[in-house]
Amino acid sequence: MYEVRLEQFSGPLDLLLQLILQEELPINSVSLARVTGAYLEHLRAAEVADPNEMADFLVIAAKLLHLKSQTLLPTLESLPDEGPSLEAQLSAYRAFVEAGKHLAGILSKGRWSYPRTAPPAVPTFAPPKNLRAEHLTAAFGAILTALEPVVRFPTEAIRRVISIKEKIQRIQALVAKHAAITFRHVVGGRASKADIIVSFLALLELVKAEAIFVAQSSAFGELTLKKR
Amino acid sequence: MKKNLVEKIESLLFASPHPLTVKRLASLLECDPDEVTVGIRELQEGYRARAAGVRLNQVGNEVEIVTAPEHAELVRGFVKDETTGELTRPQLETLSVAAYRAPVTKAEIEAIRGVNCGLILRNLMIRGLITSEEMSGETRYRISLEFLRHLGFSSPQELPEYERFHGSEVIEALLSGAKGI
Amino acid sequence: MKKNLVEKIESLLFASPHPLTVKRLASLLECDPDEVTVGIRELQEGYRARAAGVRLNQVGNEVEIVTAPEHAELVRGFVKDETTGELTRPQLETLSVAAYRAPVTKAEIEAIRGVNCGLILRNLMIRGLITSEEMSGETRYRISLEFLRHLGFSSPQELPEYERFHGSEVIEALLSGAKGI
Repeated sequence: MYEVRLEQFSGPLDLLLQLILQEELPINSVSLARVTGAYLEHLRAAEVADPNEMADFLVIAAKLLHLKSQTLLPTLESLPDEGPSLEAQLSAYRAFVEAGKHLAGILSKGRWSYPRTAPPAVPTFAPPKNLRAEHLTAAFGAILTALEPVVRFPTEAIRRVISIKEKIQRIQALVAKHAAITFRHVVGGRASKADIIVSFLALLELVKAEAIFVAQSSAFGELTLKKR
Repeated sequence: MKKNLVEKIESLLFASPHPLTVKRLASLLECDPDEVTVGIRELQEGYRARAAGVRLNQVGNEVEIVTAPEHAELVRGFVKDETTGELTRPQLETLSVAAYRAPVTKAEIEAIRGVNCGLILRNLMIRGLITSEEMSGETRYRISLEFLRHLGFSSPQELPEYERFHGSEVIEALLSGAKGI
Repeated sequence: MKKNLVEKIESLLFASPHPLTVKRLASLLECDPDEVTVGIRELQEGYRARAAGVRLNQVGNEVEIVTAPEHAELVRGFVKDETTGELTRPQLETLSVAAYRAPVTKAEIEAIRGVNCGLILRNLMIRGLITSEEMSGETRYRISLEFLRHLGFSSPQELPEYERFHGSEVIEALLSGAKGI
């Protein structure tokens, strides 16, 4: 489990798919809930070289945790704007992994077509009639404008990752301060889906580290967190 | 149809050092794009029927004449060898989505792959394996004619199980909610 | 006759940038020159019979595929359009990079534009709008002096916004951190 490199997976769905295939499970919500722990384990052990990549893995972690949290907290409603289910996403992904393998197989056969090779041409000066210097200036200016987001691309992803880490720290501090606290209190009254998921991520991590202890008074009751 | 349209299309495609769009052909031939499309189909059928040494390939609106893939080894021996270069798994996944789901948006590719695909799409564009076009305000991607040549098909529709992947219900369900990541 | 010989001849002649001799064809096809001659005759007849957009020309021992003389005017118009007409957007962009970032490699132009530029560079070269030179083992492109003069300048530095564009931080950041996927 040590020295996991996320780069060896082509993405979070690839990691998830491999975990499910390893256990020879079908793609459904029960299987997904079952491999959630293993998925998070990979994430925790992973070296994070690229924040973009980590953000993608965390998005899927959030979906997994939401799925799992629905089995623990049945009162937790499915939130609007849910988007495609993880199950549907993984099935579609698997289909295209297969298609990609087909493509690789076809490419390896070397059944290529070739275009006509143009004969060497002798350059003759033929300027376009209406082109002026300002057209060149405008074209280059447009290229620069289009490049800005490409160059600044990583910033947004870094911000996403940092915010998740900050929230985890905040929850850890909250639990440390109070002897006992409810999950509802941790996530706050007007929690967004992301907040709930991030809180749950922190919760699992703390339980795993045996730093806290979770009690549930009844089958659908509130979760109470206590310091060990 | 205009007189000799099929033969004229053949002349132009043969003379052009690069692929031509249906629109450009229509403007050169001073006719309707639909007529060009019919002419292209006829030329394509003709090549196929006589198992010609050449094929007419089409991706989206772009067409080109190329050598038949059956004779790849023979031709490879004497033209400047071009290669696809090594393709990583993420690249193959992205290419397969672009091949089967074209014309496809970045958001759709990302919904299927679960990762941000900005850099990988850029890289595939630079390598000339995919192309993009603006369609009603959105950028949409397809595999390029160059990549199609390496596959040895005349159009993406000839890919194995095209119907299954192109119109798959699983994928439709997924994409109806796709907003990218 | 060897299987598919006619089609193989067609593939080879189509892909070749110059005429091929019967002898060369025979050696590529590993068969007898007489067989090649028969195959050439058959291909020629086929083109003529269906009044194809192309013809097979033989001068002495050299053969090549050319566009049909009936469509000469059409093809001439197309070639003229290609070589003297207005620039397409991708061509204009590529030319602007060659103007402001000279001397620039193909890989750099492609990284800056985010698109493959092979065919475009060739077209701009043929029109004499850019020139290339070998610099420490790399081919580098710049806007041609002739075209600069045509625009009314004597050096690229005189182009509007030259200082700002040439040393653009965005491009420096892109090219220094250029990492592929």
